[in-house]
Amino acid sequence: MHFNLFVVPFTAGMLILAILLAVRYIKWLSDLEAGNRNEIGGNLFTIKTLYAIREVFMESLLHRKVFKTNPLLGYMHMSLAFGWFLLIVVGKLETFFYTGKFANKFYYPVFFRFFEPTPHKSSLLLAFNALMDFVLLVVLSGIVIAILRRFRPRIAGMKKITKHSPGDRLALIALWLIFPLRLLSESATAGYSGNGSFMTQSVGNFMALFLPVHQLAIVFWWMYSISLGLFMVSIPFSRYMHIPTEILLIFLRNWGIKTKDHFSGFSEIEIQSCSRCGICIDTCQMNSQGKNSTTQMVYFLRDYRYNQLRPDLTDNCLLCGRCNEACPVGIDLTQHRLLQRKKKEFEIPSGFKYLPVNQPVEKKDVIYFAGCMSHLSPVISRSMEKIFKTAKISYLFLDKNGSVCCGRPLKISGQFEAAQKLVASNRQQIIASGAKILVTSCPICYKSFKEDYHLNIRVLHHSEYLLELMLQKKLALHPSGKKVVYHDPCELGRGSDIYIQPRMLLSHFMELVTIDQEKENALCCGGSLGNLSINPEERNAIQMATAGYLNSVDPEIIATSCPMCKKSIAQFSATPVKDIAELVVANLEALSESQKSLKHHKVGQTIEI
Amino acid sequence: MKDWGYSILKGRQIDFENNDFSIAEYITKHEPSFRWCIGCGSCTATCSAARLTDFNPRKLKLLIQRGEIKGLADEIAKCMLCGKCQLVCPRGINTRNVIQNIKRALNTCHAL
Amino acid sequence: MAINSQHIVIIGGGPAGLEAASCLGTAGYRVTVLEKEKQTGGKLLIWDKLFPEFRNSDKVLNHLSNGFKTNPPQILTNAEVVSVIPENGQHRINLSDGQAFQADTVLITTGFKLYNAEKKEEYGYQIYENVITSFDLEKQLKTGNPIRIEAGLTPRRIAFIHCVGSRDIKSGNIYCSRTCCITGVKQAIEIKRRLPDAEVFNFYMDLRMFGQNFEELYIEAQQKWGVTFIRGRVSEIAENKDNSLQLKAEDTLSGRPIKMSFDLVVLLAGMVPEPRTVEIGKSAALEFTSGNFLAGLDSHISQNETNTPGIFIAGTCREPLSVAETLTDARAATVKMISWLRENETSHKKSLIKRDND
Amino acid sequence: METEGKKRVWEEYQKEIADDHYFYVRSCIRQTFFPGSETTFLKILQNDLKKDVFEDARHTTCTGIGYHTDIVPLETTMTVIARHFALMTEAGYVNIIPSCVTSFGLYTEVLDTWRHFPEIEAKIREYLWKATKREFKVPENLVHTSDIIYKFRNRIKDLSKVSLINKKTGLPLNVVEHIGCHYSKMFPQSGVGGAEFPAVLTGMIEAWGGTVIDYPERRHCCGFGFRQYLVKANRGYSVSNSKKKFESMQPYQPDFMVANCPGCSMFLDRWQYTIAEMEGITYDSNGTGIPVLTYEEMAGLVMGYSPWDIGLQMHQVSVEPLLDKLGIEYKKEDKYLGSNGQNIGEPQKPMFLIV
Repeated sequence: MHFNLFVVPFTAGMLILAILLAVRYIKWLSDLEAGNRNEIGGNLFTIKTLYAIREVFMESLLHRKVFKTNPLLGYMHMSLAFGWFLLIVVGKLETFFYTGKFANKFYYPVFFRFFEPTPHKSSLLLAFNALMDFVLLVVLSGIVIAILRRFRPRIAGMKKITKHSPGDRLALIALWLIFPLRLLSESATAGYSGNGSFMTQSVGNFMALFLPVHQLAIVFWWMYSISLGLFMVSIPFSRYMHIPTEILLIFLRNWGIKTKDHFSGFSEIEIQSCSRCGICIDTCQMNSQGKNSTTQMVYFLRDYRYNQLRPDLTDNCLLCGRCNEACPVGIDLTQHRLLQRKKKEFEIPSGFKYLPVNQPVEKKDVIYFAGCMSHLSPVISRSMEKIFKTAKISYLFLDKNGSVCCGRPLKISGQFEAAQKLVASNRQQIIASGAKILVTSCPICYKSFKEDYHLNIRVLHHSEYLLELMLQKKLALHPSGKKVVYHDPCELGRGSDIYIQPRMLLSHFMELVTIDQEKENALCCGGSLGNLSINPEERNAIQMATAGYLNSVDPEIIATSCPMCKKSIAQFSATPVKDIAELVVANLEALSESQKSLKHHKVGQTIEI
Repeated sequence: MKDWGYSILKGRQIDFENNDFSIAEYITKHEPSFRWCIGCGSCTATCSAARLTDFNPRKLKLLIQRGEIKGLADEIAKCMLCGKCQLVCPRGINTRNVIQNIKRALNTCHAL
Repeated sequence: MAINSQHIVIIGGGPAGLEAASCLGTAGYRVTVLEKEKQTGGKLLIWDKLFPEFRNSDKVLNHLSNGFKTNPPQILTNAEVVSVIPENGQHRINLSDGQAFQADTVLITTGFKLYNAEKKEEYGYQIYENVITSFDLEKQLKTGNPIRIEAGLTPRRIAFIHCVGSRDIKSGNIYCSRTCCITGVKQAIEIKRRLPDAEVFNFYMDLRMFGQNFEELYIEAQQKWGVTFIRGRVSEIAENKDNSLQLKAEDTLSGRPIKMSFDLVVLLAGMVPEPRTVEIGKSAALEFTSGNFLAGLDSHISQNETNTPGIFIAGTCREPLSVAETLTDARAATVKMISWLRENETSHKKSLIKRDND
Repeated sequence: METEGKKRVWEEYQKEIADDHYFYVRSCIRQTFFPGSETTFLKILQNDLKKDVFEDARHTTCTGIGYHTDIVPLETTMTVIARHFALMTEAGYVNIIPSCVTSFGLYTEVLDTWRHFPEIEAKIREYLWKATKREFKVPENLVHTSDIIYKFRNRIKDLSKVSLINKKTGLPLNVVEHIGCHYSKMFPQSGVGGAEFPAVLTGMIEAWGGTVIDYPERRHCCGFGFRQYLVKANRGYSVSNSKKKFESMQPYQPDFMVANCPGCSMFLDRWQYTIAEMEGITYDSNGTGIPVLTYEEMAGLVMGYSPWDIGLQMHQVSVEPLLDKLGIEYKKEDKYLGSNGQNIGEPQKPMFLIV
């Protein structure tokens, strides 16, 4: 009993899926870095696991992040994921209460209404019946949105929507068919047996008016089962692999695992967790401003999954990190782009024999490293020198006569070994100086010093350092009332989480105005060294758009704290673009000017910078 | 072999007909801006590596285009990829990608 | 119909001459144009397309011939001027066939002559079949036939050599002919348009892209058409066994001598003064520039006047100019001429009145 | 190649060549390298063309080698040359014909200097007087001996017994002509045909039935260049220059080379041996190298002189293949017989170059 041939496709599908998943999970977990496994062991029976469960519920089922991006889009995902989840859970409960025992054939709940055509008497079961109908209705509503959205993305607030591979399309269609078919089969059955509830029964009765529902039912059940089976089998070969994988990802991530400088089993899991929702397409400035909608992470990960990754797809990315912030699955996308750039062919570490070794360095507590780019905007280092002087700080200008590159530009173009040579050279100098504080004006250097140099001294970007000096009353800054907007450099903001310090500093002596896309969502200036193959037109488009955006709040001054950003924005900005250090110096000088002619000033008069 | 006390020299002349342009072609294909150079030399002037060693990106690019690629790998390895050249180039050449593609080319066209 | 009795003779029916003629005609003067060839239009007749926008030279020729709606000038072709002699406040213009004209004022627009590239023996013009000048190429382009070398084959690699007979003390011309650089770029692009698979190389000393959209065209040549520019003056050309040409130059930017073979070499020959211009100038006791062009009175404020009152100069007979510049120069000259004629007329009248009073 | 254009160039560079009464000045080095050449020249002019050629045993080097290697100051050189002029004047001659291109170049240079700076000429006259109590008139006509042969090329053709044609095929021989740098590169007006397309050897070759090869490196120096050759460490430069020329002419399969400069003919001949021994290369098809003649030797062969009388046995690259092509009879065993009929001994055989 409780068997009909049509259950075979579904059952087979489930089995195949189960096997394939098992195989993959084992492979990935065995590819984890040694350290990772210990971490898992250490964290398995901690609160972190509960956090993970909560996150799975919130993200994988409710899709909280997607809701944030767009409520309708969120509802769509939720209705499908959570709805389906409920169908399974509630369906299982239903059979439990019906049969009184928990163990049943696993396909039994799925085709429950086929196997149990006689209408329920108990109010509990009737309630379940109604609940199941309701959930199905919710899911179907999600499907409707999904289908509409496919043809009119803006419905779900998306400008561009992912272009899918044929495999994905097949899976998608299977998925779309499942629930309508479920509706039809259950309705047909209800049509002759009356075991349906408010939706299925009414649809069933309607069908019965002009259709031989008794004969049709079995056909629909077959199609339902086939579409289920088809979908199950397609999962491992389509983007829907993200459903099982993401759950695994969430656990591992909560246990403290991330993708570092090596590609590991975890990286593989991350990549497989991409649902290709396409949210990263809109957030990417290469698309929104550079008019290039082929290079986004969703395509990068897709091509990677099908091993057809082209160099330009790896190279043509600003590494600005905006997609990281937007990704609902929370994949460290830029890190993956970076790891794919890592290629032996580029590594010629032998080239740096000329670098200074063990040169005597003056002993100082504070050293300043301007960075290559700052040398092309000398106003920044000049300002810093003045500030050191004013604050009476004895320091060493380590790269006064030009820098040895910090190594990050090499690293972000995939040359980790070569980069290490530069790191070693600079590191030796820094340590030799015996400094306790290293100040740099370049966010690129800053990130590199922080992450790759393993210095046990304080590393500060000048925006942090200037704030400190001010708070220590070593710099007397006076309100000028000028309206300023601050541009977050990628490497400093999203790259190193320095959002507050520059703002605190600026707001102390200027009128800092906010702008929609700032901090985590700040735009990239377009100058990024991260993108290797961007062409001049695309670059200019991004620079122009960002400059335009910052001007849109019509500030008197655009402030930033990166020589590269300064250059890129200034190119296309009507408003003067100043480094934070310049503004400090201007303020100090205005002050000293005013002190010279103090008697002419009334008390409380603000000083113009 | 008897010692002549002198030997036949290979000239310094660029023998265009018998030179190897595979690298140049590869780069031009993958980074067309490689062609746009007018040899102004601002890249070399600003180059972080050129400050410390005998390295001349302008000349390097030129020799590649003339098919003179002997010792290219050793030369290109001196680049720190810091990107200053890209900021100063008046013709908007994507210099860092040129360097990157020189390295790719060295691998795909040659094992130099 | 002339409303003014004063007579102006223009020597030379090229772009400058015709443009001036139409301006003066419109201003109501009686103008005679003396053209030594059997047809007016000068070098424009040879030229196919004009830089920088590849406009067809006929367009300019039409403009010039359409300038004569009102009060057309008298145009004499096959009229070879030998001398211009100042004669009691007027000028006597003598032709080789014995004819003579009286004019109140004369405008010399005798143009330039192409530098004889044979003089640069090391380039073997007229010795190696496949060494030609920019003029020869332009003529070939004008026919519209596909570009072929002597053997009837399609050239695979073509070289342009800049500054042939310009900026070269050995050829006696230290001045810059100005228009060859952009001509080289223009013709290089035209070759790439017709033979996309051909390689084109330009050997230059400096590229002087002085005019509007010239630099843009140079960039286009590099970026869109893939023309290669090598900085270095070609020292010598020799012929290979297969009649291709071996060039030697220094690739100055790499500091290395370079040797290359080409199927076709185009010499961008410079501008030199017409020998006849020199004769005429001497006959009228005019002054000359160091390059033996006719010298203006002042290099800034009066380039079209000469040291002989009543004789004016315009166009490439006074310095190398592009077509556009030539036309502008011609128009400028006419303004100076008209004001000169007015003054003389009045001073002439004054003297008459004065005599009456005596 | 459009010879019309070439002719136009040649017409621009016609020089006046006196047609009799020559004061002959020998070359220092040729008498040891190719001693037959100058004798042959004198024989042809005096016996065959019945010209008056006078030479003075007291004449010395022109110091060219010393001068060009910077060990003899210009004044000394000028004074020595002034002395040659004095010998000429004393002998009652006005036409001077140096057999050496270096001397010819130097004489030309000196006369040109004096033309521009008469005060120097005056000073030199003073030096010469102080040193030797001699006085001189500047020559009325200074030409190189190859100019003389060029002038009489058609007379020689009339008297010739052999023409530069391959007896077997009946086709003209392919001849590479090489002009000494100092012949016309310094003073193009002083060379027949100028510097770019000198006609002096071309004229002879074409007059005597051969065809001239115009190969890309035609203009290139043979590599002698005094400093380059005389300093052993520098000889690499010298041989590399010759090599460049050989590589460039090889595709044209020349039957022989002819040069009008002592150094050139010497080096084009000897370096073929050196290159063969160093790199195992020759530039002909059968490993014997490309024969090199001086223009006098070429004239001698055309006039039907015995190859051994005009000193062809002194060549490093054996001339026999050429003689066979020309169909000239010769006795192998006579090759190394001296004028006294005794065998003067054979040179050692090279390792690679076939002789």
